[in-house]
Amino acid sequence: MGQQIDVNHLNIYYGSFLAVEDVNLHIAANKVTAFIGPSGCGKSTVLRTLDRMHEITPGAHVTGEVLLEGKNLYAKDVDPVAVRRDVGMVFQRPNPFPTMSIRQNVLAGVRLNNKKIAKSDADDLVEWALRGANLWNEVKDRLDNPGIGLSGGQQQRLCIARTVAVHPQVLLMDEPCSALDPISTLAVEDLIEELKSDYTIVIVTHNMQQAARVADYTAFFNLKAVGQPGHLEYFADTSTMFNNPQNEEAERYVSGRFG
Amino acid sequence: MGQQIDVNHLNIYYGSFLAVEDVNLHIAANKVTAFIGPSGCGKSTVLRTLDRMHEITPGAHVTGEVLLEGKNLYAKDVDPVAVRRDVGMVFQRPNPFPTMSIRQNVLAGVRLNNKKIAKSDADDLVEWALRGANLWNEVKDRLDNPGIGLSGGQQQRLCIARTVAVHPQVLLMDEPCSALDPISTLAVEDLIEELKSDYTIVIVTHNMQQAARVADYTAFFNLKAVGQPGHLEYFADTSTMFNNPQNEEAERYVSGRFG
Amino acid sequence: ACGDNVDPGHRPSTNAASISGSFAGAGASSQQTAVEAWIAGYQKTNPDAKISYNPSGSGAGVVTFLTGATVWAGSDKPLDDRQIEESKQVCAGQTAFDVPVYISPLAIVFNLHGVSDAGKHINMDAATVARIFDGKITRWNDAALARQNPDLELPDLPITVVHRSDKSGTTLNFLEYVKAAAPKDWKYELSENWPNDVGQGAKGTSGVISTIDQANGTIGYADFSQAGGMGTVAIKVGDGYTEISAEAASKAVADSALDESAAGEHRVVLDINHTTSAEGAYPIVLVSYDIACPAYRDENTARFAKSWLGYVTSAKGQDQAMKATGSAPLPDNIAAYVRASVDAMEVK
Amino acid sequence: MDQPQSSPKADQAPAIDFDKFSPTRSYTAARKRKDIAMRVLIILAFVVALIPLISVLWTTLVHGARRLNWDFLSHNMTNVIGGNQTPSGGYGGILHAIIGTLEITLGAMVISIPIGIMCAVYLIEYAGGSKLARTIHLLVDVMSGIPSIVAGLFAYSMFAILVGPGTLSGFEGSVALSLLMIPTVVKTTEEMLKIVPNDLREASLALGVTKQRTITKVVLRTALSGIVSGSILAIARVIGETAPLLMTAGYIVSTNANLFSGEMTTLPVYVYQEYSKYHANCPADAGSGCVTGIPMERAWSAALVLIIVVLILNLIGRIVAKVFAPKKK
Amino acid sequence: MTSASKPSSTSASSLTKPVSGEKADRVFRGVAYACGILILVVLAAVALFLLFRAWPLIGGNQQANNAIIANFTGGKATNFWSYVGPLLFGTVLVAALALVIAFFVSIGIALFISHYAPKRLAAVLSYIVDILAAIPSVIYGLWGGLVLVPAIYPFWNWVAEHLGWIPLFAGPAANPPRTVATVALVLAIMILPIITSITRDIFLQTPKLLEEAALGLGATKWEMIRLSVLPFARSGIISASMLGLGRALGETMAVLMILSPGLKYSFRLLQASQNQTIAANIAAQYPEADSIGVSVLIGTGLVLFVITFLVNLLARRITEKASK
Ligand SMILES: Nc1ncnc2c1ncn2[C@@H]1O[C@H](COP(=O)(O)OP(=O)(O)OP(=O)(O)O)[C@@H](O)[C@H]1O
Ligand SMILES: Nc1ncnc2c1ncn2[C@@H]1O[C@H](COP(=O)(O)OP(=O)(O)OP(=O)(O)O)[C@@H](O)[C@H]1O
Ligand SMILES: [Mg+2]
Ligand SMILES: [Mg+2]
Ligand SMILES: O=P([O-])([O-])[O-]
Repeated sequence: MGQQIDVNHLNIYYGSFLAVEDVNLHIAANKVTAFIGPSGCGKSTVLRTLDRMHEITPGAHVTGEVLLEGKNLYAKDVDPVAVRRDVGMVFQRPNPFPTMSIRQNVLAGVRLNNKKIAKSDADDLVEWALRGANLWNEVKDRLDNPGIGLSGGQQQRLCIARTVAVHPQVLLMDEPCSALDPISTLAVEDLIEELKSDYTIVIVTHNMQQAARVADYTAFFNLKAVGQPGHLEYFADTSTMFNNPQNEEAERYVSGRFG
Repeated sequence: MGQQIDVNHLNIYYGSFLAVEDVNLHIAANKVTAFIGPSGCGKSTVLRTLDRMHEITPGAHVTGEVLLEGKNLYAKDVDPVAVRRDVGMVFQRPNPFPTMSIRQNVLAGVRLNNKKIAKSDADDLVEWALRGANLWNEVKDRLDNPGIGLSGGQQQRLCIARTVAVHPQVLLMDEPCSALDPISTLAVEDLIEELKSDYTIVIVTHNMQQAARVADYTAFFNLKAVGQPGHLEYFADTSTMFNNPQNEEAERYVSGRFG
Repeated sequence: ACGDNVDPGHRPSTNAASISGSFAGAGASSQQTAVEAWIAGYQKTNPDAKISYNPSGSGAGVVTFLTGATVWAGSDKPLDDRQIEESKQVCAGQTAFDVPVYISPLAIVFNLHGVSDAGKHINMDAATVARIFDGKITRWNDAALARQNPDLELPDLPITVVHRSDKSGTTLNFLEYVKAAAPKDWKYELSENWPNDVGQGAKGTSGVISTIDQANGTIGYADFSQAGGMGTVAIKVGDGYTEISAEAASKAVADSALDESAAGEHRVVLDINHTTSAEGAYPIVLVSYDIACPAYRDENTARFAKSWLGYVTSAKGQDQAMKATGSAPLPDNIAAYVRASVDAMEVK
Repeated sequence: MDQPQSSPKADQAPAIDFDKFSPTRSYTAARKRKDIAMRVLIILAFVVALIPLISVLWTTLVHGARRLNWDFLSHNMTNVIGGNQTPSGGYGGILHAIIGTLEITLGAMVISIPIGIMCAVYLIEYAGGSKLARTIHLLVDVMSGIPSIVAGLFAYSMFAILVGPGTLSGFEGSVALSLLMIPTVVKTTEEMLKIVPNDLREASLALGVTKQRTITKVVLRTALSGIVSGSILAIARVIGETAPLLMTAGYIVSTNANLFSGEMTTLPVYVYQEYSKYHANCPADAGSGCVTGIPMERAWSAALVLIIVVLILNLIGRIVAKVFAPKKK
Repeated sequence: MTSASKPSSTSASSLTKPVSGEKADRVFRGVAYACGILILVVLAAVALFLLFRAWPLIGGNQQANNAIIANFTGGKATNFWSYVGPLLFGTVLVAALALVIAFFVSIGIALFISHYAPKRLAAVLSYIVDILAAIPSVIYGLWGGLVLVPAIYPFWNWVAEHLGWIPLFAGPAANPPRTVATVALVLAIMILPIITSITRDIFLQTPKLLEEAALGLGATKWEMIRLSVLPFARSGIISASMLGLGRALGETMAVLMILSPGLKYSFRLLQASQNQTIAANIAAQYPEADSIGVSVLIGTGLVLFVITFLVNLLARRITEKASK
């Protein structure tokens, strides 16, 4: 089961540059929340603070809180490695490990946590994760082939399988379909729909149709000008966001009048 | 005064790949001829055969004739270097020589060819060429500053000045404005309008409005499919091309229905 | 020339007979310091002669000499028959000759805390030397050593033998002594290469010295001029033990004969008497030769060669070398032979 | 998170007990320890590598500074007898070695920089990706791995065969060094030519400039700073070579300014020769001015000069690369 | 259109008139081509000149040759191959050991620079590594022979006492330790910068995406490096190591000034007079070699040339394959 996330007064910095300002946001468990907004407004940046990936950029840091089921991810005693195990992430461009087979890719994260896994357990897990990622039927005969031999869409689903195999509570996806063709995009969108019964999902997308299709809630980020910090402009459930937004900027954005 | 060009049965190859097939084309002296067409159809390729720049790509060659005032550029006894002195070229991205000042850039064609030129003659030439390129007033106080210190639009006009300074008969321009902002584009378009009294101009453009604005004649290139050779689909004076084309593909293209 | 170390006040006057030109020699590195001293001395009277010496090694020196690229060669080893034959090409039809110019005592140096650093010598007879260098005596408190050195407190410490790793005239001369004086304890053939696998090898005399410097319990052999402040072995000669010194070495050489088997004109090849019992003689010596032609094609070269060798073997020259390196001057009896050979050099 | 997990498609997929895969607390701790251990090891690797560097530099500085003075720099080794002082109050010096080093290195530069640059020009500007070019490129790489002693043997053999046996001269040393230098020059020039935008070549050609002038006046001119800095680094590399010069340029105590005739001493060879002397003799009657350990002191001082020269060359190379690089937009 | 009048055009153009500079163009092209070819010629010349000089020994009367070798080596070897054999063995042993030592340290430093150190520090460190590379080998020889040798004896002695049961470390440790172990250490320091700078560049090129993939799965930093960085850099690491190996194979002065040589097929790293390398042997024996002795040495140099040629060729091949 997924977990909920509460973001309180989050300011996000790259060095001394305040990239995103004062975000307050509730991400509901077992729902899909989409982040939309013009380029540079900080969607990816906010997403990456939710599993502390933000920190790996030198100089990057945050102030404020991100609570996962009430527990602050940024508390002193929290290990970012543990956070990333609970909060999985899928990236814009598929990134399977190039030297690993499909099977090894799926097991990569699990192997980190536990060296001794029985072969049969591993087999089960691989099947489960690949089925979960809607990829099993396409690859079951060639699990030992290299992961990068797959098509882009398959690779992206393989990355999703790899992520779900470590059994996170939350799945973060940063424009997971932007490098994919329409058919692969559809496959991934279907998958998101199915995954949300088990995970809390946050997805960044440039494609408003996609947000409208897959998200339960939508957060609209904006920025006043280039060089200014981005901020959360408007948050609503998806149908309100696209049909009847109570925010002028959001309305202009979703109707395609800017951005 | 500009010279006219006749292209007869020109086939253009990259190695063994036939990139453009059987082009027959008359380019009128002291007029602006625009090349339009979908990406990859061979506009740039054809343009580059007109001053034998095509040949510098290893393996590239042509069959057929290109006649400059009746003299075949591809005749055995013609030196491509001489051709390029008669037929100048301006490129898509402005490319002033980074080690040279504005003044040196303008004189590059003369100086690089080891021609001795008196200082006063050189001054005259620089002023003449920069005025010709509508740049004189903007740079006359800083002729010794580096050429790459200028803005994109200024750089492009500097490149034009550099080209006209060698007194070519024909000016070829490959999408000269595609890297420029609208205001710089306008400046260059104005310049083309003025230059055509002295030169024959051929311009490749993606921007149909631009072709309509500046060209007297327009050649529409097309290709049947990717990997197939491009060809000249339709040639007409510009008003015909955009208002009443006698070719179905051209009509679809200029009306924005494909490409 | 530029940067030369000359006394600006004392510009020597050039006499009419002085030699001018550039002359090169090459060969034994053992002679290097002596040659530098000779060059300095020679140039006092012949300031226009520019002389260089490349201490490239005896072998290379002879090779270069035989190509005609150098006027003379320094060598720790006399010429062999083949080389004598070959020399006709560069010696205007005659054969080259060798004369001893540099006689230096070879020290057996050691580093033993409590002995060498206290400035004390250690006594050894030839058999002990041979057995140490053959790895038969391996500890400093060996009975043979203790017996000969009742006054020393010898530690129970392994002996590390240090020998030359490169081909070397020093090795050859040292082994000549060992083989002659302790034939029963030294079975190896004479060679410029160290014959056994005992201990450590080091490149050049400097390598030997620095290796010995670096560890307690080491012993090796080196040209006396390089022995610096290190401990040296006193060698049993007759009934006593002789400490190393130039005079002692000179005595041993004076007690030696010429090697009559050396074929060729004007050659002065020494057959050192390593088993001398002359009192106060030190029998381990390195004899280094100069190799030159009795006649040269070029007159200026010939004049130089004759005057150079004359100077080098003169009492003045030998004294100069002794000051610079601690070498032993040529004993009078030998010097007479040498002078005869030099006098016979032709100057067209 | 502990309950057995049903899959999204429970009907087909195996049921997974995630407890089996979840990390034990001790394992998590072990991973953390390993992470820290590796971090420590990696930092340690660095510190360990620093020790010899500091030791080398420090030793050279301490030992070398003692005799490094103007007298040392302005005299050669003529008339230096044993450990005695020279008339100028010094103990000889390295003037001849500095001159030798400069001339021999200059000779190597004159040979290898034009050849190296022209070879790179051929590879990048003319040959395209032809098979010959690829072969040459590969061989250039391979050539950069030739041991310096082999380069020395080569020059020695070549001169012995072509000029005559026993020939030693500064120029012979230059030839040996060029063998080591050419590949470096070719490679850096190649890199520099590659990053000259093709636009510039086309711009120049389109002005009706011949290819030769395009290359010399536009392409090489634009790449100049990179080529200069690469060449300086190449010089820095060969200026410290010893072994090939021992057998080609020989050794001499006086100043020989003629690169083409007579032996020449270079700084590294000087260091080695002084090291080979180790001790100098001081006769009993020598005054307190006689120093037994002078050869080693000279060796260290010359080594210090050599290091300073090499470091300065490196620094200049870098500065040239940085400062004179064509400004990017 | 313009207020400045058009300066008179030089002349009416004619396409067939010879273009100025055409000849220079051809000459330049020819020179460039010649310089390219020169590389081939030079490499061939190296092999040929060496072969020519070594030929009296390799070809010619076998019996006479063996006598020469026996004479030259003082009876330690009886024919050319029994002379080169141990030298080659020593060369490879010393270089391989140096590589083993340098390998891990280099990778550590490279990782430190690329993934651990702050940016500023990393830049400084990179520079320091380059300084290490620039120090001439004769200075390493001085330092190794005079400073390191006496200083490191206690360590080798400790190794011999505690790890002596491993044949490699069989005691007693030579004192002074002018041994293969010490030489390998110095060579390791000398090849360290080569390996470091190449691997560092490759580590820095690791796609961010791959690193984030690992971190996103909950990998620690080290696990990220193992999962993403090292596999990505594998071929680069291999070829960098080969280059380092090539360098170590040919190093002369440091070996010459430190090692107590021997002509054995021996793995006793801590004992003196066991092995010798080809390069150092040439430098050591060259001065006392007569012309036939020089031929012997040039023969060994030829063997060294071939070995380093092959190692470098292999390294480049690996790089080339990886970059495809
Ligand atoms: N590594 C970084 N270092 C410094 N600033 C950064 C970095 N990454 C992003 N930024 C800045 O942070 C702000 C937000 O960037 P971010 O990538 O989060 O925007 P985004 O909404 O995801 O844009 P896009 O839709 O283009 O992906 C921008 O101003 C960007 O320039
Ligand atoms: N250097 C080259 N080598 C091989 N093929 C080339 C090369 N340059 C262009 N082509 C091929 O020639 C064909 C025509 O390309 P060209 O660049 O002339 O098209 P274009 O009409 O100018 O396109 P665009 O509008 O994108 O500039 C294409 O199929 C292209 O792939
Ligand atoms: Mg983003
Ligand atoms: Mg184009
Ligand atoms: O002078 P050596 O032959 O002993 O080097």
